[in-house]
Amino acid sequence: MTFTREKDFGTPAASGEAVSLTIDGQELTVPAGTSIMRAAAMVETDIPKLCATDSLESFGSCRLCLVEIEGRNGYPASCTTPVAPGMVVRTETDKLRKLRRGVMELYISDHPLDCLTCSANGDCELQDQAGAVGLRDVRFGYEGENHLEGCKDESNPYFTFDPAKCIVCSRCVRACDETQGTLALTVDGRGFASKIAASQDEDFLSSECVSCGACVQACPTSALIENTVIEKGTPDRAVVTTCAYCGVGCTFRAEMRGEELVRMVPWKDGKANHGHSCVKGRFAWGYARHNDRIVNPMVRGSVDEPWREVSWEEAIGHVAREFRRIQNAYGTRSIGGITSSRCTNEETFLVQKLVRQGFGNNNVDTCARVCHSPTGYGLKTTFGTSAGTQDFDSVQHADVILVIGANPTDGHPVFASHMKRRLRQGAKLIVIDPRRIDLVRSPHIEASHHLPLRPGTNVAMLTAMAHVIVTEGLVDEAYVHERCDRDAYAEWAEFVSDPSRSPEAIEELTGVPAQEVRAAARLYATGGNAAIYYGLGVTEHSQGSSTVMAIANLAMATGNVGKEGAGVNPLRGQNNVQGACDMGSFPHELSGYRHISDAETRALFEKDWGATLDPEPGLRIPNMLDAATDGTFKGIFIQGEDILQSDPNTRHVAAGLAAMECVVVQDLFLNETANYAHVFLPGSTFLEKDGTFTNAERRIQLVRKVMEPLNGYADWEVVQLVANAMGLGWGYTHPSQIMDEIARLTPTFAGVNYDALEQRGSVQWPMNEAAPDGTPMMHIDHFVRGKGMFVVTDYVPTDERTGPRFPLLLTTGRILSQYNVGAQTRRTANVDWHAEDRLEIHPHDAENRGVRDGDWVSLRSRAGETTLRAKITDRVAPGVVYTTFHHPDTQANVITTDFSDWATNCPEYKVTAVQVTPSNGPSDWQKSYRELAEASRRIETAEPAE
Amino acid sequence: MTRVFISKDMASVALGADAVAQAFAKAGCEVVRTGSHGLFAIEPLVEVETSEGRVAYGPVGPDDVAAVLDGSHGTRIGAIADHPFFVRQQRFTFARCGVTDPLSLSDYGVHGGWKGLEAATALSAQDVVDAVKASGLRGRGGAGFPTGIKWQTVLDTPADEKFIVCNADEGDSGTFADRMLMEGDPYCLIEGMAIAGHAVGAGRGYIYIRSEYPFAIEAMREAIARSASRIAPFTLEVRVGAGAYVCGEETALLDSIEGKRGQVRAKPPLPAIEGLWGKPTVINNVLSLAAVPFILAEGAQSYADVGFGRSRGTMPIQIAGNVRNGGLYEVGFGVTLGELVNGIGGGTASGRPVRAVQVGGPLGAYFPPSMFHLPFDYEAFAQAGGLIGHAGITVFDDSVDMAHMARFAMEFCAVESCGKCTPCRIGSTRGVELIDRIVAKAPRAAGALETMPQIRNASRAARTHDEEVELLRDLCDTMKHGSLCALGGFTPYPVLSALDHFPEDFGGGDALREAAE
Amino acid sequence: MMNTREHLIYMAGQIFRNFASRGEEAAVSATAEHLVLYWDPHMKAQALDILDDPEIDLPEPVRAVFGKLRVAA
Amino acid sequence: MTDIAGIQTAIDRFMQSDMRGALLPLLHALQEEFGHVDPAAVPLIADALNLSRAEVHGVISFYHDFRTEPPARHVVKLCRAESCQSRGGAAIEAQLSHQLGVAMGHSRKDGQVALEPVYCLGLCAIGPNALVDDRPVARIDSARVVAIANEVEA
Repeated sequence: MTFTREKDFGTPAASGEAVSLTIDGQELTVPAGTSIMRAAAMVETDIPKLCATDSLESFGSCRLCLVEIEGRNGYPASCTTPVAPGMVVRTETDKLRKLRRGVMELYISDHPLDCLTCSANGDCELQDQAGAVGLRDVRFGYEGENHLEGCKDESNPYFTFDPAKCIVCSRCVRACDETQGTLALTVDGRGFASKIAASQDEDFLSSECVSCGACVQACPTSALIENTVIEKGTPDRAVVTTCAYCGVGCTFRAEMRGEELVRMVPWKDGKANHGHSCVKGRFAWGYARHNDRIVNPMVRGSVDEPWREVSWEEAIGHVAREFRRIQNAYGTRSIGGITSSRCTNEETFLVQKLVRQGFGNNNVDTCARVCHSPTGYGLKTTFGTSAGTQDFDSVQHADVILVIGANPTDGHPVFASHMKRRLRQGAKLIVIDPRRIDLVRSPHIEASHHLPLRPGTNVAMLTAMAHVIVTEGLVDEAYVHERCDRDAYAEWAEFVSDPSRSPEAIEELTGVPAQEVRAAARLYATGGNAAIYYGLGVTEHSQGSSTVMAIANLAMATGNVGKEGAGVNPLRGQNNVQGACDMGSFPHELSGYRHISDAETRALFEKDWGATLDPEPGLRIPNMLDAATDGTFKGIFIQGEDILQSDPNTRHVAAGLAAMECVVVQDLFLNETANYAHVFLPGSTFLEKDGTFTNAERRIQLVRKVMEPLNGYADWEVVQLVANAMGLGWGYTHPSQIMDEIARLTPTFAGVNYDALEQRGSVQWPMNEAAPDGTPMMHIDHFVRGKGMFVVTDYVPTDERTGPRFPLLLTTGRILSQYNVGAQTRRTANVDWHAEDRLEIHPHDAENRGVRDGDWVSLRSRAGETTLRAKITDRVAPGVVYTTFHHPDTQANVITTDFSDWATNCPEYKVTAVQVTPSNGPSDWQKSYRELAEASRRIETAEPAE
Repeated sequence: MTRVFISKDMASVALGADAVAQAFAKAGCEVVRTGSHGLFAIEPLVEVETSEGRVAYGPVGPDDVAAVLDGSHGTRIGAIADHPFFVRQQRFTFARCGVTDPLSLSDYGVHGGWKGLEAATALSAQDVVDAVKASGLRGRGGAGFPTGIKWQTVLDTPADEKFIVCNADEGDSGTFADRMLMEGDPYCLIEGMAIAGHAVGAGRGYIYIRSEYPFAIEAMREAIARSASRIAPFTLEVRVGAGAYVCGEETALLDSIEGKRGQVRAKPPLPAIEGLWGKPTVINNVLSLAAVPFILAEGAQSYADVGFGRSRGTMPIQIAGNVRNGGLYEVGFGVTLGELVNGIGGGTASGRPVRAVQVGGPLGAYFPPSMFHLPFDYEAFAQAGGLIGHAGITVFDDSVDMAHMARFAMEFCAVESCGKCTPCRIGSTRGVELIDRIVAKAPRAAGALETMPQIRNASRAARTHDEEVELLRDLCDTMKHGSLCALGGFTPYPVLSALDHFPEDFGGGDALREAAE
Repeated sequence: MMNTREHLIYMAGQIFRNFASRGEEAAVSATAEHLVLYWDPHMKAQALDILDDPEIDLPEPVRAVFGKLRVAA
Repeated sequence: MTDIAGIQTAIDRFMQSDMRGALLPLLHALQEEFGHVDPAAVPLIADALNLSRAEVHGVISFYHDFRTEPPARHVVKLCRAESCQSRGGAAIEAQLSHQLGVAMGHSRKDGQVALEPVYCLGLCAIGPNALVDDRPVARIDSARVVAIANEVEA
């Protein structure tokens, strides 16, 4: 692919009825509401412009796009003038050329004349337009008042603002307002003195800017430009690919200069992101070439030895021999594998295939176990499909948005921006979260109701809302009657109607005033299209599956499934967590969520794979670790996961890993889990391979290789090497063949193939004969399972209880600039925003303990103890503390317990009884762990020292 | 106890009316503070109530109490209506101004107040809009757009809420009619807005007053408070500007009320369809809204009967600047410029010959006396390369330097530009620099840049005077046709009219050549 | 920290509690069904071992669930 | 030192009125009470009205009325617009600037007086005009310049 800029139509698309007009003698028909500028661009007439770009509403400030319209006075701006029937427009006349040159002459009279040395040379709209309007001379000269002495702002690690290059078109300001919704930029002053300013005319880093990059993207000159472009030069080719961070699944153009990545630019045609991005996907890709990358396979006899670099042949042979040895010694079911939600669908599919076909058991699990496994269980039980019901765009039709246990502005920032746009348009918002997340109140956004419930009481809260809806007659009876299982509904309605489940009855339990709960329930039930968005604050509880089902119950009862602007929408944590689940990564089911006990499904695979499959479910991750400590589980292949840091009760994980005889870790870096590994297989980044990711809206998108893998192999190739060393005889030469196999074996993927993805950009499963174009929205006329199934969700409190020793409740979450265990983001300048995890504690609780802001505190639970620094804030309620878990030093999971979701064993990260006390520094465990980690990461150099 | 009437108009106060009022009060008189009749040469004006009616004296100082009270004061005018300045006026809008206590609801009622609103509420919304259409009333803010048509659009646009906004951001130099009306007859404006609310289905109105008008702000606030029950359920609120001339542009004004930077919005959408907070909004000037009670009370025809061509009704013309009889003169359209300046205005205050008259504020053209035959009419002024604007005329005597005034027009545009569009934002500053070069007879020499070998397109020669003037005309053309709103778009009017009618002030070719040698 | 057997007993009990509102008998069946669907063979075998171990004081519902599991096996 | 608590109190008091589009009125109220809008007030204003700090800053910096530093003890606002110019305004400006010892658009170093431009007070037939500490003064001539200067020295 060569480097071409994306076409810019100048103003956003419109969707009115057809209007015919004439532009420069050419007749055309466009939707009403289309600007003259866009209409002209559609017939390849590019009217000069600077302040207009099709990602932003028209503004009309640059005055380059003036046109003449028959029968109208003056020279209207084509960007702000909509087409009208029969309109006759001229875009090129002598008068217009003169006016445009006059405007451009003014621009250039206040602009540095250093095009040749400017980092945007050749990629600058001002430069292009000066040429387009035929500017030859600036008669005003360059001695007048100007802005050429403005100081560069280099505070942001990723981009530079050079006011001297700024033409004050406000595209950056508007991008921050309209696209991102942070409103961190403004124009300072007015008239000639107007200048772009961040917050109160401060540097970008200390301003409200969240570094999403929208302003940089919008800037037509090099006033706002990526530092990498300054350093490396403008790109010469571009490859469209999919982001490897969160479950939003943004599409980017990886813009390259030779083999070097220059920048990641959000792609306008990306169906999930529509040209928007966040600080992670846009900028935090430097880890891909970080010095910490391990590029050679390594082996060691035991974990107290240093690593020894070996050839791929030796490493792969070692793995195959060890696994077979263990199986011979301890039985077929003594080994297993963990697939990665960060790897492609194809890679994930191959890992579970390796386990099922090669290991001969079903001991495969995935990190969805620790995040969204309850979503799979809950939505499958109620609706019939383990996935969200809508596409992201659906939010633009929502009238009421209920966010529970999710923090989209940090966890799913690009979707949050779309949601915030809808909220600014007037949709109502309900937030159910123990913590006052940004959505509760941030500029121009304010939740109608924030229910700051006590962690662990989701089910009681949702059931109380159901109580209100049922007892106040707010149920959509017709919908329920037609679409849902009536007996189940009747049983459920009776259950929730019991006075013991009223908001008043649970007020003391949840800590939320009953009237607020009632008001929120009424709003949800009667406010129009109501959509629920939820995250790990729902699933990571001992009642995670119940909560998911309680959510589904609410949506069904109010008729909010199967239409635009409604639905039940899990916000997936990792880029391919949906895909990993779809691909059969769970120990009890094959791809497409078909239980392993189903003989017909097994037969399909057995025939295709030429192997007999174990009909019994395999072990889940926590059970693998249990079995390891019991001595029955001895070997594991872990691709792209860091279970030691990400899974609960670190000591238990460590003990399990330590008890195994062959731990194989495939990763980019020597992660924490690798401290217990015997074989390390270097992994490849998403930039180094082809494949697909599936985002939270079931959207399958292509990941395209933009550079050669540093280690020589894509991850799927490494899995194939292992498989073949174990005698499986795989012969894939391209991931598309793996997708063909997935499609062949998975009815919901039957129509998916790389050609279709290339053509359409992306598709949403199910895609098959019944849904040849894929399925943006599910359950439209009927539920996948037939009738919607109401499920009684009794509130069963967690056994994790506060008491005198552990009086506070710890809940955990993520922050915008960091991602999961931080393996990637910690290796980028994103640490400038978040260099350490901190414990958020309410001023009242802090004062009681003599803790001041920034103090080291000890955080102790029944499982363990760690230390970190405190941040005093009333974002958390009294009695609740909160931390992120992005840094291994924090060891937040030393604290978390063994308690987990009753149905899926998803760990109860969100509720841990703790005590907080002042402390002087890291705990003993942290110290000894650090020593162990350092020792474990020794690599024997090839040339021994003299 | 003798009743005397003394204006508390800001102009009267600036001329010492407060001290005069105090003196009369001290002398035991009952002092009624009114608005101003509008002739400042006779302010502070005192009217003494007598059995023959009010007898006016002016100007009067605090030491003149006794002489006024015994009728011996030398500035005795008699009945104010008989004064030559007032005798030919047609006071439709300003009928009460100077006569009544502005805040007295009973005064307002006695003098015909609320008749328009009563008439309007007895009619359907459409009938009210029709009446306004039939009156021929055109927006008095400057653009002269038919008010009834604007109202019709708002009436026809369905919405859950609509607004009436009064543009009282009267920033043009040489204009003060809005201020005088708000200070002198605030209920008239309130009544007009209430009628507008009824006519289009709006429940709330805002009056946006510039902060430079503290008296008007206070008067309107008090009047709104006192008349709240009279206009209910319609409600009104005063919003105060903050030193931004551009907020007189209607869309900038709306943004300012919304609490934003007062930047001009691109149109469409029209405010009548998407105005304040995106809702259909009538936005009219003070004088437009204040004309409405008369139209409803007396009938559209009695308003339409007065006027000239397509300009119907009366126009409160403000005669200002270097003029003997400066003040407010309400009369039907059609009076000539010369009559206003020399006849009514009485020529310059300085006694020197009139050299130029600027009509329509800082964005209006300068006219030489040779064009005094122009009738006061929207179309006639437009044809002559000017505009009536808010009907302020500023008189200059022969000491004026018209190149300086052209420069000032650019400077004012630079000071007040909102900065959104390029022609206004950069053009005004370049205009100042350019006129400076022209009047300094120092045309631009080729700079360091043009003389660099790699710069091959630019002229290396110094520019001639004619080239600089041509550039100024080009700049004016760019600003006029390229600007987003009237600020940048009309600034060329004073500049070009000065250049056209007074070229000698910009330095002739001969003088320039000499300077260059 | 629980050992594996304690953990299995705990898990079975927890699942039962979440089905308990259906009534004892239905809850036992649902729990047993759940174990059949989601527990690996070794876990199931351990459950049966637990059932047979007189040393273990098994909560009544869990005993019923494991008993059902034996029938299913 | 900035009186953050005082500003917050003033904001809280203002917020009781529940006004739509309240930013300008709030800024006016704060300037009325404190003489200026301290930059330290911006986060409080932004929080009260649920705006970004950038928005508030943008608005403050747009409108010439709003000052971010305490004003001089006396402020003379002299009209510079055309009507006053036609009546000798430029000469009066020069005289006033000389008498007050401060350039147009500036505060005197001792903080006693500031001379600020204003563009029209609507007293256009009786110029040159000024607002001396918000009191209108018309027909300013040399004698009035001296009187104004004396007044603001007090």
